[in-house]
Amino acid sequence: MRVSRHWRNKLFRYRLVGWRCVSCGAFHYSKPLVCKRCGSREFREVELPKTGKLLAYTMVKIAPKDFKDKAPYLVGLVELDDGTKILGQLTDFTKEELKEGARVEAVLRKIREDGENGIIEYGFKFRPEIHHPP
Amino acid sequence: MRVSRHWRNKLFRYRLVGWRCVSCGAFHYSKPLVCKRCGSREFREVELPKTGKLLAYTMVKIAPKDFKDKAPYLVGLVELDDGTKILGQLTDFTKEELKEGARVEAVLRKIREDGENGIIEYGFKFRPEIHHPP
Amino acid sequence: MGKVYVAGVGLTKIGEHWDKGLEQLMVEAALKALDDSGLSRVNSIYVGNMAGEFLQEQAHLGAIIAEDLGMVGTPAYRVEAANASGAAAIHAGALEIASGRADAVLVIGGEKLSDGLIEEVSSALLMGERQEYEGFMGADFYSINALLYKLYMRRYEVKDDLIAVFPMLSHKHAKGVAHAQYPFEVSLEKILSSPYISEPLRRFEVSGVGDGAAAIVLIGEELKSKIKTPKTELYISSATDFMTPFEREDPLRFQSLGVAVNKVLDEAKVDRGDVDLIEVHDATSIMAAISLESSGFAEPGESGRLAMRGEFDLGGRLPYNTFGGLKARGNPFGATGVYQVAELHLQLTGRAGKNQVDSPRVGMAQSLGGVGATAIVTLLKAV
Amino acid sequence: MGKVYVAGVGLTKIGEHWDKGLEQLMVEAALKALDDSGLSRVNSIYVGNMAGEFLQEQAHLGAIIAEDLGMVGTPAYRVEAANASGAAAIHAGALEIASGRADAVLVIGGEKLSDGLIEEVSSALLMGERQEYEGFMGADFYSINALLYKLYMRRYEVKDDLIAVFPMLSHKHAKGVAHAQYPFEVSLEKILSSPYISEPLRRFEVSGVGDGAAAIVLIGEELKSKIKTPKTELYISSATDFMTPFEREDPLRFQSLGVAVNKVLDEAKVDRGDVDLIEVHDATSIMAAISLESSGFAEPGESGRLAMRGEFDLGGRLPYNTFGGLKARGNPFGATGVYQVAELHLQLTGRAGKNQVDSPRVGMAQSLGGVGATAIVTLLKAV
Ligand SMILES: [Zn+2]
Ligand SMILES: [Zn+2]
Repeated sequence: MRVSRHWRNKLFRYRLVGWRCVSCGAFHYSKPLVCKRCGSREFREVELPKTGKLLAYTMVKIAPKDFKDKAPYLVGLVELDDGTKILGQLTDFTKEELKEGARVEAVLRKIREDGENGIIEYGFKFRPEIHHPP
Repeated sequence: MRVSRHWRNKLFRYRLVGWRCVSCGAFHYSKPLVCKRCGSREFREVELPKTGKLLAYTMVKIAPKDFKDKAPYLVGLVELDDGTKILGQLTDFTKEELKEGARVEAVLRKIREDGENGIIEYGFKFRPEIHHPP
Repeated sequence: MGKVYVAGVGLTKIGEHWDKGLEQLMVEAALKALDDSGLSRVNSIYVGNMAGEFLQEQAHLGAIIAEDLGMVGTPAYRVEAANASGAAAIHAGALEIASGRADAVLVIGGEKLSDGLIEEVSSALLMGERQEYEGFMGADFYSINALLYKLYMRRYEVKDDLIAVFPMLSHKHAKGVAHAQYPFEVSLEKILSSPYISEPLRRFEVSGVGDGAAAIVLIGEELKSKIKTPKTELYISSATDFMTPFEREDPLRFQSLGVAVNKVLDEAKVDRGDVDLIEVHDATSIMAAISLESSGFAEPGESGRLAMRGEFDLGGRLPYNTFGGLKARGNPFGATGVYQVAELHLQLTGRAGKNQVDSPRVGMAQSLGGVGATAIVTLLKAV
Repeated sequence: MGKVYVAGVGLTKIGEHWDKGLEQLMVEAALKALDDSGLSRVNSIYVGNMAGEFLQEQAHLGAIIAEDLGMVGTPAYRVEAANASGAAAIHAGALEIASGRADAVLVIGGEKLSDGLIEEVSSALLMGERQEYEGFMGADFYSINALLYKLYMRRYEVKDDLIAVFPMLSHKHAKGVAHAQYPFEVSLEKILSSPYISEPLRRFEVSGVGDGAAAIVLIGEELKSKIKTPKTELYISSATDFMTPFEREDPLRFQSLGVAVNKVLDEAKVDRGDVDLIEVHDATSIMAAISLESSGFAEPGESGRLAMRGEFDLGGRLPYNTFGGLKARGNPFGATGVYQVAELHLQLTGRAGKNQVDSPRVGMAQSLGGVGATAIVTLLKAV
């Protein structure tokens, strides 16, 4: 696989940047030609909020081959503070912190390596929100 | 990939053993349920002759991924002494020996390695016929 | 639009066929179906297969199978819609009959998962989701199901036993079925004490890894009057939905399935209440529950209770997965949709042996691609 | 059986689209085709794609493309027949129109080869042959072509210039074509001095690695009278042959193609001599020569001489690959069959710009899977 495949979506994967339909508000992680929800063709680039809450989570035990060495790992459904729902891996959670409703924040982490071609792919994962001093 | 895929055809790959249609004579490298040529369902196991002549050959320069490290290599269309035509790699040929019509014989050689899973696949290749003492 | 009939079916036993390749399994099923129909030639061949390009690195299965069947020359393609590939192949074949261009079509679904390592099979399944989204996250098929499972339990305030009842039921019906991968019963206790594959989804709530092929022969009006073999009439409809359940209006509803079910009932002029038996896509326990509810055969959150009450037993109101469904008969991805329809055909022609449902007239098979992004629904009527 | 019409086409430029994914290319072509037809909705979507499961590890492209087109709900499948996948998708779509079940269908062919490394593209192409035979030997697509090339030169006692004339011709016609990957001329000398890819087959005699997508909108009789856009009438036929050319009666004849051409001419009630222009599957130079001869447009061994005499020029007896064919327009595997038909449509509706052939009435597109194991032939008539 060539690096371009990862590179095309790197704005989303690194910074949660995507496109929101001006007409219906649907979020698209990759630049769309038409809105998947309403068919409109007008979009604005948005950077999603980096914090939200965990709606549900689970643990992957038998992983797909690209994640074989990473299993077991946690996957969660997160509702970001603007209401957008996205999937993502969870990281840095203690057993106590891991519960539905927990506040989370996105951080940049290594997602996988393509062993044969030496490509390392980074992207966001969610960790428990850390209350940074104001 | 599991080793069973290679194992299923090993009689053909190691010893040129296959099945010949009793009705029309068509050769099948893998045990058929019906004859590809005439639809008959009766076969007998045959071991093809190990010698024949080279009808045409070419050199593969940009190989498929499983053969990437082997390129360039020679591929030939061979007519065995019983008239069966099969494809196979050529090996041990000098430039002088490499010509259409050359007598060839099948030998067992390493065909490819599945790097990820460590499976080494062997099978026949054709080399110039060596006239063994009678 | 011409009518379409099923005139023959063929099934291989599902399991790990170390000694047979994908092509051989498909040929075996196809020859059985042809023998069952009494035909030796067809106008076209449609092959349903999901993962052959990934696990066997083999495309072009249409021409390959035509050759291996001794039918060189016959037009042949492959149709793919993830786990609904088999049903999609039936759809394409049925359209050719309906167009009047063909009078006999052979549809073969096949998959050979045991050629892959366990993580490769997981990757193959993940190809039915978006690689650039779920795939990048490592959010595999089972973890998405697990998230739905949690949302379901929370919304409807039910425990896992009301979901795990579905694999129990499939195993009950698979008992002694010759072509089933797991032809034995499994108690609810055993299911609920099996290890998590992705919490709360347990190992005994998901279909296993198996190889298999199934085939059916479709014919048109003209041949129908000429051949004597038992026949059923076929209707088929299809719809899609958002790929990711969490982008749908309601993640706990397969809208694609609801739409396709309504379309096929409409076309066949049949009421939901007239359906005598149903094949549900229980790739996971939770998908079975959501399927029954999305297609109007149970109220939201109620399917488990109906199952507990025996409504989906072989002798119940709506017999369910009468040969074991994906869970117990087995789920060789691209073959599964063809197994379902072949099994309905056996039921409606009174050839279901000890699993025979009492004189059914109408059967429905639901096939899903991904987590419901594709739904293809077949309805068979006794003739 | 209802009639089928093409009512809109859309093409993307073929090349290395680093910034676009497979899905985006397909959506781009599809929107262009819909815009061209004036329709915004269709009954079904058919996707032709060969290698997405191998190069992108992405199956389920039907549902994905339906979503990306903002058409969630619309039934959508993928059809695959190796390099003829695009044509196979047209075939399936045409059958749905012919059945009367749909009045508008969108067919999209797409492939993104630049996501793969060069050896992965070679492996993807090899998936169209038998993995357990050619694949195990490492006898790739080009080496099989090279062997045919040698047999051809020997039997007909011709030199390579009479075969290399075909890529020269494709390049001549591609000159200045906006959607072509290589829109420039290449001299016969340059082709014959390019390095061997597999002797005697040279680098400039095979199609390159490119990404692209093409789409067409098919409609039925009812919509035909309602929409004003330019239309052509479509006929399509298909056949298969032995996978390995050397197992065929004659390796230098694509029997599948001969059969499919005869069927489509029959159905359209058109004589071979009425065909005004032709799109030939020139994945390699030798396949172009064998195709023309197998389908009766040249005597065996004579196609090169006819080409040299200018018979296949834009102004010749039978204009050939009028936008550059696979060689120069480009060959994104599963998209190619759709490009061919879209280009014929532009010619027959008088919208081919500087490549316009003089008032054509009938055009033929030939698409091959593997080295001719599948042949799908489309015939368009001006209306
Ligand atoms: Zn919108
Ligand atoms: Zn025979």
